[in-house]
Amino acid sequence: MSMFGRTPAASSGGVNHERIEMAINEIDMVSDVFNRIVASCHNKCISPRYAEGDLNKGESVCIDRCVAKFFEVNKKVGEKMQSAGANAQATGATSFGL
Amino acid sequence: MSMFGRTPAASSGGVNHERIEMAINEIDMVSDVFNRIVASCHNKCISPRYAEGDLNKGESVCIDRCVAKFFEVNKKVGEKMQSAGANAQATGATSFGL
Amino acid sequence: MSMFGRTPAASSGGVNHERIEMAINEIDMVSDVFNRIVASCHNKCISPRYAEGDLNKGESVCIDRCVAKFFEVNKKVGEKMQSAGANAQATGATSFGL
Amino acid sequence: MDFSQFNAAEQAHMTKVIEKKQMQDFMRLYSGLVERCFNSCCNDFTSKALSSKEEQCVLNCADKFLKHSERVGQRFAELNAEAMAPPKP
Amino acid sequence: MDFSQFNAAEQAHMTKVIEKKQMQDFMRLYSGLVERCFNSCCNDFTSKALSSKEEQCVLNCADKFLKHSERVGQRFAELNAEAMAPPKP
Amino acid sequence: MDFSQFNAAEQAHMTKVIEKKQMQDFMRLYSGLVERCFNSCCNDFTSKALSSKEEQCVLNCADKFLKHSERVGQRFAELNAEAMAPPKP
Repeated sequence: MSMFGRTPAASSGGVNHERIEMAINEIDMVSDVFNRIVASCHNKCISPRYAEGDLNKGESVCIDRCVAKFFEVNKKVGEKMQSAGANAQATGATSFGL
Repeated sequence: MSMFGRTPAASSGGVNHERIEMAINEIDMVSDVFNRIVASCHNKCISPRYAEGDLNKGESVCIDRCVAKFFEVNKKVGEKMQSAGANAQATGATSFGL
Repeated sequence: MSMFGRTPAASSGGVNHERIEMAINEIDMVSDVFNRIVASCHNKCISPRYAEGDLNKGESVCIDRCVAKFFEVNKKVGEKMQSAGANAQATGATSFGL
Repeated sequence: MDFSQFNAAEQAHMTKVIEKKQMQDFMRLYSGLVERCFNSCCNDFTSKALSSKEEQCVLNCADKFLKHSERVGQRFAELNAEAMAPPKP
Repeated sequence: MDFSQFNAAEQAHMTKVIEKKQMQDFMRLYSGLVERCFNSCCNDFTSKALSSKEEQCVLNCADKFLKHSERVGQRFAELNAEAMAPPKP
Repeated sequence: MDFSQFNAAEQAHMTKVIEKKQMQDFMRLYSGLVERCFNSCCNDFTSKALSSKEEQCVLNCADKFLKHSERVGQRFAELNAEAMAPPKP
């Protein structure tokens, strides 16, 4: 919101712009991470021959483990950056298990 | 437009925000698809040796067919998603042959 | 700013929207280029085995040269496009050595 | 995410933001799917028409990609809920 | 796209939006071109200066990329117009 | 970039814009780092747990990526300053 000035209508309507902006940042981040997992786990688990349209058993199990492992990596990296003090400003990123 | 509140100036100016927003979505989508075609057809058709700056005959013909084929794929995928009912919400995407 | 209409608050506050918008464009472009250099030079210089967390001597020297070379390429391409008259509209892009 | 501490005006605002974002995400998913399936399935540019083999590949690819995304979404939601839950004693 | 049903204020608004978008697209095209040509042409980091061979490669690459984009744009516009046209009987 | 000709209101506005952008850049750096290190280090999906070898690879990868970005940032700032400086006689 800060990017576009505060409109009289909005501020008299009782909207806390800081809070809205943090929520939007959070949604953007979760959505960005989700899209990266979809792409990474597709590369890791799905054979590009496309002989059939269903996920086979091996692909399905691979996807489940892949998503779990991505979360693990995300957590390890988050801990590392926290200990490095690098994410002092990342306080808005509360939801993705960080 | 909904994202930034409605400014008094704009609404008294007679701008229909819904309509504007749908038009912007449409432009964004067409531009996104165009950029993906440029990248995909470059990968398919242009040799990365760069011995000369002009498109040779083979590259030119390849580009024409590549763009046409990308449109075909786009259409097939669109039909599939429509029949799957997956794109109930994609009603704004009217222009790219969907 | 033009994208969201001019709010009375902002224009009475004495903010020149054109100037702000050009500055934002400039920041976006510099940041886009920086991110591309980070990715390209990582691909060129960093071995993906990750046997240790420090940059070794060879990697460090490679990074320095890689960034310099990317700037050179940017400059050559900029000159080419300028002479081709293709960037008549790119007048906002004043800072990245263009 | 928890918007329960938001007031009515803020919740209405967020609903609009989320709807807009979902629309954009759907469009990006769609064009990303087209690009991926095109790149995997189309390698013959001696003709501009899709061969029946290419078409079958594209349909399977799209099918599989949607099922893949859906499964990732399920696991993602579960793991995200777990990560947000208060730590167990 | 057809903006003919837009009123004057809306058309003026869209013109600004489109100008802004064109500017952003041009900048992204430009930096994408630099990245692509750098990645294809520069593989020797024993020196920070561009060799004459690398420079020629970059110039050809940029040239070819612009011609490629232009040709894609022409085909794209034709096919898009076709897809928008009312179906033939 | 030089904002010295901006008035106070404009400078305040730009400060907010830049803060917002830095936050977004940090988040994109972070998730890009996770994706890159996951892709380089994790290739065994017979288990959902990170092996100790994978974990060490991820930690080294993150470490190295941050040092890489920092070094690129230093060189970038120097070369950008040079490019902006008035040409030498």
